[in-house]
Order: sequence, then C-alpha cells, then structure tokens
Amino acid sequence: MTTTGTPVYAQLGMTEEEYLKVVEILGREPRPAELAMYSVMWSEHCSYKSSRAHLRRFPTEAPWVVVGPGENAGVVDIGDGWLAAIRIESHNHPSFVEPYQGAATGVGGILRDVFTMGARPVALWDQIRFGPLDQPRNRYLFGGVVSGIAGYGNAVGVPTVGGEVEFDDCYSGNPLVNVMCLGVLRKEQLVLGTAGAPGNVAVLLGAATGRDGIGGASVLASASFDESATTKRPSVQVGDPFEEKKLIEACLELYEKGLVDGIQDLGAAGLSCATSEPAGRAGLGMDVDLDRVHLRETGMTAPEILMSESQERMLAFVRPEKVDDVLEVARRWEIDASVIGTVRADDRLVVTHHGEVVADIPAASLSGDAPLYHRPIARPDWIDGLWADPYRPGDVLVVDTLLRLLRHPGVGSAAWAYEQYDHMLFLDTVVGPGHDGTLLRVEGTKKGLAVSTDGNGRLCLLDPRRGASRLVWEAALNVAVTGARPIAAVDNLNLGNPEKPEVMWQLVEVIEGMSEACEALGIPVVGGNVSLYNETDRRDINPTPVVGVLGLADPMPAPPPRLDRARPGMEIWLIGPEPTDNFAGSCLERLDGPPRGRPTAADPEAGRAVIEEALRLAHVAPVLHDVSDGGLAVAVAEICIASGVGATLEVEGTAALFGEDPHRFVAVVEPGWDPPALGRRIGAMGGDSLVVGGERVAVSALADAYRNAIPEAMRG
Amino acid sequence: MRVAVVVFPGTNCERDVVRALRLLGADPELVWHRETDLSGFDGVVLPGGFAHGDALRTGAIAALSPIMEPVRKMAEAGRPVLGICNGFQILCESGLLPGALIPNRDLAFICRYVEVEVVDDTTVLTAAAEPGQVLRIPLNSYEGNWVDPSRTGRVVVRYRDDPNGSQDRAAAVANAAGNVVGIMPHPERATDSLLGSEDGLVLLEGFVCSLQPVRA
Amino acid sequence: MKVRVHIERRPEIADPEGSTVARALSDLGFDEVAGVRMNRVIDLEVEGDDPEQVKARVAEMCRQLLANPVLEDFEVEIVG
Amino acid sequence: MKVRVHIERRPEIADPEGSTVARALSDLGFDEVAGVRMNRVIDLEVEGDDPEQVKARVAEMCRQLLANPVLEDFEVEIVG
Ligand SMILES: Nc1ncnc2c1ncn2[C@@H]1O[C@H](COP(=O)(O)OP(=O)(O)O)[C@@H](O)[C@H]1O
Ligand SMILES: [Mg+2]
Repeated sequence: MTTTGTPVYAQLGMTEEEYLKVVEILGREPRPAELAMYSVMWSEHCSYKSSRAHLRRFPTEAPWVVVGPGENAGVVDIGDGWLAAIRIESHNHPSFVEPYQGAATGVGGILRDVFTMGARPVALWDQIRFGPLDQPRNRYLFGGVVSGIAGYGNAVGVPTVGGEVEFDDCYSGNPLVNVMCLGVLRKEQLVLGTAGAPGNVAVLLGAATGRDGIGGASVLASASFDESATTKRPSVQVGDPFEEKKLIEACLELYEKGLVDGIQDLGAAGLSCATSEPAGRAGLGMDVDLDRVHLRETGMTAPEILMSESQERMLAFVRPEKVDDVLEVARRWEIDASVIGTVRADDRLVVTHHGEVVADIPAASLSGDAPLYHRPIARPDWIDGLWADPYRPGDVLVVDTLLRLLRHPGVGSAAWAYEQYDHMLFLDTVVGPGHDGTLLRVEGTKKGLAVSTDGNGRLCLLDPRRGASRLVWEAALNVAVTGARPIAAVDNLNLGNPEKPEVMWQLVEVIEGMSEACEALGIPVVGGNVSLYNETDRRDINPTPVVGVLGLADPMPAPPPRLDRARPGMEIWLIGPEPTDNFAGSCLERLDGPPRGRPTAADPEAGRAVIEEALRLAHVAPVLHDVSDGGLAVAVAEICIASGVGATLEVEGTAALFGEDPHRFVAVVEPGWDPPALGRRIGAMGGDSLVVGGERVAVSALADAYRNAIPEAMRG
Repeated sequence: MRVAVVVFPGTNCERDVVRALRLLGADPELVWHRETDLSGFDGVVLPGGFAHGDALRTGAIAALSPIMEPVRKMAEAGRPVLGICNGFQILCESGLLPGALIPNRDLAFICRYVEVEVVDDTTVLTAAAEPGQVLRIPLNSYEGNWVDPSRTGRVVVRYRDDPNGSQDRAAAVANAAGNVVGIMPHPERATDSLLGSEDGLVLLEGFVCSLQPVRA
Repeated sequence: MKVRVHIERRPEIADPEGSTVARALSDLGFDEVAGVRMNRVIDLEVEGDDPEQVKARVAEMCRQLLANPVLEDFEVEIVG
Repeated sequence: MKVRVHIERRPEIADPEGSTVARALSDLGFDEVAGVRMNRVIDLEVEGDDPEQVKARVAEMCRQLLANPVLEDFEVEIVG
C-alpha cells in the first residue's frame, strides 16, 4: 500500500510497528477507512501514548468525585443535589495556523466536553501565551486569538470570566491557547458517553460534515512545526457559535426530558472517536451507515467522513422508541439530525458506505489497544548550570522597578483582552476578571464556585517539579481568597517534543509536582489534557503546565473580598511566611534576563495554614489578594489601582517587596480587627500615592502603567 | 403584568431579563420566535444575544421572524416594546425604530461599565427616571454604533463619554410615541449591588410601570 | 444559475471597518492608500432558467433581507 | 486609481454565515436558492499612475493584511 513511495500508514503519521499492530488486531491488512480510523485514534493527541503511563500518578479520588478522568469532563458533587463539571483543553497548533478560528473552535470544543455531561456551561476561562509583542507576528496572533475567543464565546452565550495572558520568547513560534469550561447540573441530569444497550439508535446532531480538519487537530497536534507546516495545512475548521448555541439548548432539553442514554461530542477524530469510544465503554459494538450522515460537500470518501473534524456535532444514543421525540426536539431548535447507526450486542464496529462494508473492527480496540510508550527519560544536563547561577538583584529603586513591572504586558492589566469578552452574562459573576480567583454564585443556592488557573513556564523550566507544585498551591490560594475551599483540579500539560528524553523528564517531574501538591491539599485531579510537540525548528517551549483549581464556598461570602473594596484608613496586613531572597523564575528576574537559579519549593504545612486563614478572613476582610507576579509591591499597587486609594507600606528590601515566594497574601481590613496568628501589619491605606521605602508614586501613575501595558505594546 | 420575552435562535440574555423582571414583580414569560400571537401580554422585551448568529447584519434575519408581526401590532397599539442590545438592533432592522447599528468605531467588542445620562423621561423605559440622572450600566456589544441618516430618532439616554461612535452619543432611542425603545447597554445586568450596580432598576421599573393597561 | 449580489454601504454612512483597514495599511507603510471601503458580496446558486426572472427574484430577496435600505445599496448580477 | 479587491472564501472552507442566510431565505419562501456564500469586496482609492505597479502593490496588501491566506483567495482589479 504505497503511493508516492511512502507507505500510506506513514503518511497518516503511523509508525511501522503501529501498523503491524493493526494488522495483528484485525488478522489482516486494514481497509483504507480502518487505517484512517486507527491513525487518528492512535495519534498522540487522541491516545496520549507518550503520557498515559505517567498520568496514572495523579491522585484522582475523593468522596465528592462523581466522574474522574476518562470521560469528557470531570464532575464533582457540590451538595444539595448539585454537581459541577469542569474540563480544560488546548488548541495550540490550530491557533498558530489560524488564530481566530483556532481559538474559536477551541472554545466550541471545550463547551461540548462540558454539555456532553448533561451540564449547562456557565463560564469559560482562557490561558493564552505568545511571543513578545514587539514582533508584528505575535501581535497578529494575540489579537486574532482574543477576537476568536470573544467571537465564539460571546456569540454562543457563555461568559468568559477569567484566564491568563503571558508573553515569552519561547512561544513565538508556538503560541499556547488553552481554554477551560465549567458547567453546573442537577444530579439526575448527569449523562455519560456510553452507547447504552444493544438496539440503541445513534443520532448525529448538529452541523453538516465537511472536509474540515481532515488529519487536522489530531495529526496537527501530534507533530512538530517546521517550514513545510504552512504548505501541508489541513483544511481549517471553522467555528459556528450560532449552531453550537442551538445545540446546547437542544441537548439540555434532551437531558431534561430523559431522552438519551448517552451522548458523545465529536471533537478530534470526529466520528471515529464518537462511535468507537461510547461503544467501547459499554463493551458493545455498532453498525454505522455513512450514507445517512448529513454532508456539506459532495464526493466525500469513507475515510474523509470518518476523520472529519467538522465542528458543532454531537452523537446521541437513544432507545428506539424515543427516536421520534429526539428528532422533534432537534427540529424545534432548528438543528439537523440524522439517524446513522444502531448499537450491536457484540463488540464489532461495522461501518458501511454506498452499501459496502468499509470497516469491521473491534470497537474497543481503537482506544483500548492504543499504543503505550515508555519513552526514554533523562534529566537535562543544563539544569545544574542554571541552578548554580541565581539572579541576585541587590538593592533596587523601588518606584522605578515597580513601574517597569506594571508596564510588562505579562504583569499589567489584561483588560485589553477581557473587556472584549462578555464576562457578565447570566448575572452570576460576583468576582470577575481582574481579581485573583473568579467567583460565581450558583443560582438558587447560597453557594459560590471559584476557579483560578495558573501556569508559569519560567518556574517550570528551572524546576518542573517545584514549579508545577507551586502552580497548584497558587491556584488553590487564589480560590481561597474568594472564600472558596479547593475541591478539585484539572490540568493542561503543554510541553515540547516527547521524543526528546529531556522533555519526557519534564513531563514526569511536572506530574510528580502537581500530584504532591494535590495530595497535600487533599484535592483530586478530575481531568485534563496533554499537548506535546510544542516546538518550532527543534526548539521546545518551556514546560508550561496550566493548573485549574475549583473551589466551593458554602455559604459564599456576600460581599466577597474584592480588590476594589479598600478605603482610606484601612490597615494592610501580610499573611504567610517571610520571603527568602530567591528570585528564580520571578518577574523581577525577567526584567533582567533569562531564568536561572532554583525556585523555592512549596511548603505544604505553611500552604495549608495560609489557605485556612484565607478562608476565615474572606468573610471578614474587604480585600484579600494573593502575592504572586511581581511580589508584594505589585500586589499592593493592584489594590491601590482598583480601589483608587493610596497606601503607605512599612516594608523595605528587594526580597520583601519583589520576592515571589509562595503562600502569602495581603489583607486590607478595618482597624481594630481580630488579627490573625500568621499575619503582621505592614501599612495603611490613604492619600492618593503609594509611599514605600522612602519613595512615593501617584496612584494615577501606577494605574497608567498598569492599564496601558498591553494597549501600548499592541500599537507596536 | 405579563411580559413576553422573545427568544430567537441565538438569543442569550433571555434568562437574565426574566430574572430582573421578576425582581420587579412583573410576570415574564419566554416566547419562541415562531409564535404568531401575543394577545394576553401587556408588553414585550426583545433581549440581547446573537439572534441567528448575527448573520448578514445583526438583527436582520430576526426582524423577519413570525413573532415580529404581533410585536409590530403591540407597538402600534401603544404597548411597551423594549429591545435591549441585540433587541435594539432587531427593532431598527424591522423599522420599528429609526436608524441602524453598525460595528463599534474601534472594531472591538466592548464589555465594561459605562456611564449614561437620561435625557428624556417621556418613554416607557425612562418613565421612572429623572432627566439628567446618571446611571452606571454594563455595555456589551460589537455593533453598538447607532447611525440614523434620517435624523428622526429620539435619543433618550446618552453615553457620557463616547465608547463606540454612536450618533449623538445615543445609548437608547425611542419612537415618536415613546412606547418603543431600544437600549444598547444592559439594564438587566445592573440590578444587584453584589454584581456591581443597581442602576438598571430605575429603567426596568419605568418599563414595568408602563405595563398598566391603557385606558380605552 | 450563479447570481452575485453586490452590497455597498452608502457613501454617507460611516465605515469603521474601512477606516481601521486604511489605518492598518498606512501603518504597514502603504502610504499611497487614500481611502478604503469594505463591502459585501453574496454569491447565490439559484434555480431557474430565465435570467430576468431570476434577477427579479433576487432583487426581491435583497429588498426583504439581504440589504438594509438605511445603510446600503445593492446590485444584482447574473454571473453564470 | 480605483482598485477593487475580491476576496472569496475557499470552496472547501465552511461558511456558516452563508448557510444561515440560505436557511433564512428558504424560510421566507425563496425555495429556489440552492446555496449561499458570503464574500467580501474591498474598494481602495490608491495613488499611482502605473496600473501594473498599483496592482502589484495591492496584491502585496492582500498578502500582508487584507486577505487571510489560510481561508481565502483574492483577486485584484483596476476599476477606474
Ligand atoms: N493531564 C491530564 N490529567 C488528567 N487527566 C487527563 C489529562 N490529560 C487527559 N486526561 C483525561 O483523559 C481523558 C481523555 O482525554 P481526551 O482524549 O483529550 O478527551 P476528548 O476526546 O474529550 O478531547 C479525559 O477524561 C481527560 O480528562
Ligand atoms: Mg470529548
């Protein structure tokens, strides 16, 4: 089976060994459609073949976990009959090819992962990383991605309530676009991605199938970029938020009326995945008739239909007697629906096209028998050199340093991005973008759900284990300062080429660090995503895991702490351990040059104590703000800017002001309060300037630097 | 007081509007855009969102929906008709309000609080407000830039600064009779101090008060 | 029959997209650009044999939906 | 010189807006419409005397900014 000398399996990105494994499973040479299905399902993106063995390390259990990793989204019990569903996903490679559509379809995909579970999606977050904005190409990518997220999220009608924006050289040829979605549902509405029982009918709902992304997301995200990437582009997927909105409402009605046994979204690997996975999970098979799939283009071949990554499609599994009701719901919401198959009692997935069998394979083998690699792992030798040579800033000019930090697009306000996102829809965003964690109220209850996501490629480059652990602690504290107790984590592991032993080492270390922190916090990992091959011209990105922590506030503090609630006369307190003079991976170090040194490790005992204190103070203090990027000076400046009030800080020294050691937060309180054991008073609010270390700067100057950081950089 | 809250495919603020109207004691009900009858309703709201995905022009396809016939009849009968954001766009496209809405001057979606000033209190939306009253309300739109070559629109609420290039800084526009009003910022999003502002209440109150049956 | 509809924004109506593109072009060093207007073309595949009749029907579509008389003028052209 | 740029979405790329408009037309009773694609036209006023040179410059503008090469094809025409 060769065309231009290269065997077809190789053109589809398969190795010879993998091909031989298919032959072994089938006991014969695969038909073209079968080969297509195995190739997409066994791609890195869909099969996690390099990472799967290591992901088992994550703690995934807790009494409140309803659905852990393995389904479309993780689901946790938040009490009184309510569940929360959460998932994070990357769209890095598609966003590089076409930033608007890449980001837009990323949003569409993560929404489907959540409403597949029976949940109404209530909020989105985006974590996006680009090369420096002094390069026009990076401005184009950043602008395109933000409009793509806005264009899709706003129109589909789910608020985008937070996220992260970061800039670093290592993302210039490979931006990172991660998106996360939270959904809420009643217990009895939970639906799983299962085919249910033999005789069930498979109904394909939503957009027509075209040649979008053939060999797209899955193959694209499983190979590196090089010069030829621009010429070998698959046909780009185009998102249609209007179709998705109708699909959400139609599916929620199907669940409410109990019309489906199971449902699966069509994402990467399209129909191949949506038919085989639910059948495999149920231990069953399926007959699929491709002639009944509603198509957008003529002349599509069976492999094309099976691999198509057309957006806004769902496959519902329905008892025969309920099919008419399902079609009626679809008709009312003005979406297309086709009956395309029937669940079989045996384990075969049998696909026909033009009356001919084009595939006849064990359904479970597409995911169950996927290759599992134990790739070589090696600690990079350059890391000791970095550790040996830490950055030592000595004394710095406080105001000048503070302004330079605030002007950095990675530290300055992200309002340029989030003011393009509708973050207020649904009237539940109690603490929105621009604060630490996002806090959403759960309508009809006294509960609040808080979410924070954190990533930091510099920390994780220097020490992937310590770095990843600190991300979990930081996200957990961000959630706690809104008054919510951390209950679960999701993660998106963005790394380089796993065929390099150093990258595999980073992967394993990151997983270890995250696992340690989650165990210390007692929170399970309920889902995630792995994005490998983030490299350009052989240069890997910094290992950039992104951690999302979900917290539950019950009851929610009303009003909760917010950055804009500080008033003149209030006292400023700092809670948490004294900082060391370690600047490895910090923003101050970034002003000076590349990362070096070894970051401070998290301290689980201190971390837990500080989180408990935050949970208590959230019901008392008008402002709680965690100390992270840029250290204490930036944290206090952000409070001054948001509240429009000056402050006097009785703190001196570079480490105390700009150090980023973990487990610290600022509380702004009325004088005469009941002081916490872990805290000390460091100043007071008042006036219209920030006074610190014998220097003074107007709040308006701080605000200017902070608010103009990104707009200025975008003007080029 | 029964209020029809119309849902087009792609509408997304309908539940928020229902929540806010309930807060004020009205009795809102979701009505699908294919309905052809609104008898029994005292007023109608076209909520925000992206009806028909904003295909072609924002509001263009929705303006031809079956529901717009009874909406037109209500408007002609002097009943309160309110369009918020996308609803404003639909009212313009259907000719119930003059002008049209085009993309924001800076070509970016805007989601933030803006300050607006009530300049005319003789409409169903502004009946409970004072002229000169300043309100802080979220703006949330891409096509919020109102143009009216005919210059027949009555501007009833004005932006204090100029966020999007709208003609006469118009944030809300009424027909001559004052019973049909379109507003670009979202009063229903400013109905709870926990979320940042209650300034939208005075507008929705005016609307709810105007629902009283007209004397024959 | 292939029908092309040109929809042109009336000259007196502002064109924020056009101005933004004009600015971006000059930022890129294309100083010779004196003005930009962004317009739409809608390509339709319409069944029918009589070009005049098809044209009339499409003009009707324009009046009802495709063009907004407040903002736009339209022109219908049979292209194949 | 008046230059017109036609920008057309590649045929294999989905056009959700076109499909929505097609559906709306059929709802209005225009059953003869078999397909709709939404495209763009950009009208530029460009300074210059040599049509070939102007055309080349505008093609360069298309490559750099006006058209999205991943999704669209473009064509430059001197119209006056
Ligand atoms: N880094 C990770 N940590 C925990 N779970 C993960 C991780 N990566 C993937 N998973 C889980 O593996 C499952 C399969 O993921 P994936 O194939 O990407 O799902 P989908 O097909 O819905 O995109 C999901 O349940 C996901 O949560
Ligand atoms: Mg999925």
